[in-house]
Amino acid sequence: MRITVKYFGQISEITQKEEEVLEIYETSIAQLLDRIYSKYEKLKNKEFKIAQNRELVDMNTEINGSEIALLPPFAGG
Amino acid sequence: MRITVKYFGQISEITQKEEEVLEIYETSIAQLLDRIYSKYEKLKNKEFKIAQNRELVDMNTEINGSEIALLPPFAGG
Amino acid sequence: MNDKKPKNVFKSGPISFEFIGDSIYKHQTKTSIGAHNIFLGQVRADNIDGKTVSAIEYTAYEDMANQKFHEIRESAFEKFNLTCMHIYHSLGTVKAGEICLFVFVSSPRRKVVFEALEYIVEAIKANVPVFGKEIFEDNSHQWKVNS
Amino acid sequence: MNDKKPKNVFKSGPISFEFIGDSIYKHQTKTSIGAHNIFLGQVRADNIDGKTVSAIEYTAYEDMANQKFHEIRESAFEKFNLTCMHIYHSLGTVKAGEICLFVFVSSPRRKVVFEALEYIVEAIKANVPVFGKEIFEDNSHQWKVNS
Repeated sequence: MRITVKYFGQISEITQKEEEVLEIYETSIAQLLDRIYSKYEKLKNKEFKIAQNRELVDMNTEINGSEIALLPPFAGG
Repeated sequence: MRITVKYFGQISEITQKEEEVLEIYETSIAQLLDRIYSKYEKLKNKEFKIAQNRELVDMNTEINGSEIALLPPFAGG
Repeated sequence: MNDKKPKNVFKSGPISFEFIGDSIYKHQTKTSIGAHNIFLGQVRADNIDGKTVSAIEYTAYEDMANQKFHEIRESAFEKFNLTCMHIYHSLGTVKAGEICLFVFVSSPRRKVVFEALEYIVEAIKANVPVFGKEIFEDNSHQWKVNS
Repeated sequence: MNDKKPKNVFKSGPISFEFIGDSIYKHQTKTSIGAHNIFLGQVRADNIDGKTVSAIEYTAYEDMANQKFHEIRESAFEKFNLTCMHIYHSLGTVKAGEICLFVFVSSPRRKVVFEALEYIVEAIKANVPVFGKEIFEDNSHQWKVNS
């Protein structure tokens, strides 16, 4: 399955990119995160939430969307 | 003692004046009010508060100020 | 900001949107401020027994009112960590749709401005001797009472 | 007022005082309104470890953010008897002293606008994916976190 992973704010400072397309076999968010951590080790020290198709999800959520986003703490307003 | 009595809003519609100077012998607000009621009978049906020298007072207050005001319900804002 | 003498809060006629915009602009130099909260009272074209309010004519016991505004101001500065506070109220005729009350508070933090603004507006409504004559389209009138 | 599709809440750069004044002016035709309440977020020149914030650079997950703004809007209209609601947020650079958030609610009655405005501002702070890079005068930076 092909998904787009989006990185924002201080997360994108570490990944050095705002998004990338990944071909994945992982079925849960937790599994996908393991893969992302192995690519960008420094992310392990960062706080972020995860959205799937623009809705916040937790680690056990199954991947069924095409867009996963890593969202650092919000700072609106 | 000489005092100025001020009338506002719907009170001044009844008294037909915004203020008047009265020579008084009354010593309490209640006594003064009796005199004012006898002059302007329609005031008996009206709701108002009383201020002496710009501070709200009650009926039993002694008159020691030079300015008494009859204040109908507030409508600021 | 926190001066000790009552100042004149009243403005003749409606409070213009240019005046409000300008007040906001003037706070750009105050860079410790993080949050502004503004209350605007607008004259409603209320329909009462089939007649529509076209304007309110405001009068006040001005000396006492300015003193009360001053007390509200002092007590709000004591209660809340405010950087600035401004209050303006109309006297005279304000048409339906126009602004008659402008209260503006500013603070480093947002929680403070919400509390402070509501406190100030409620205190104005309850304690300041301002009177409003609601003028209907047929030129009859009734006296407004705050609820 | 209560349209059903998310609209774009973002504006490039600071929100100008002319824009705010103009928004107020436009409500003069809505004569059922008795009370407006406006929240403005202003960028603070915070001093952090001896360095002063000169600007915040805002970015957002725009699609999700506009959807969240839309949900906040819908839920506020459901909870409160509001006549109008407007929300604008900056993207890009906003200097210290400039406005980055403008929330504007209007209702026939004042109690409603106080509750509604605080609800909306808190929901924005908590739920909308907007990110802020605080730029110091020496061009170093840190990432802002809402408290």
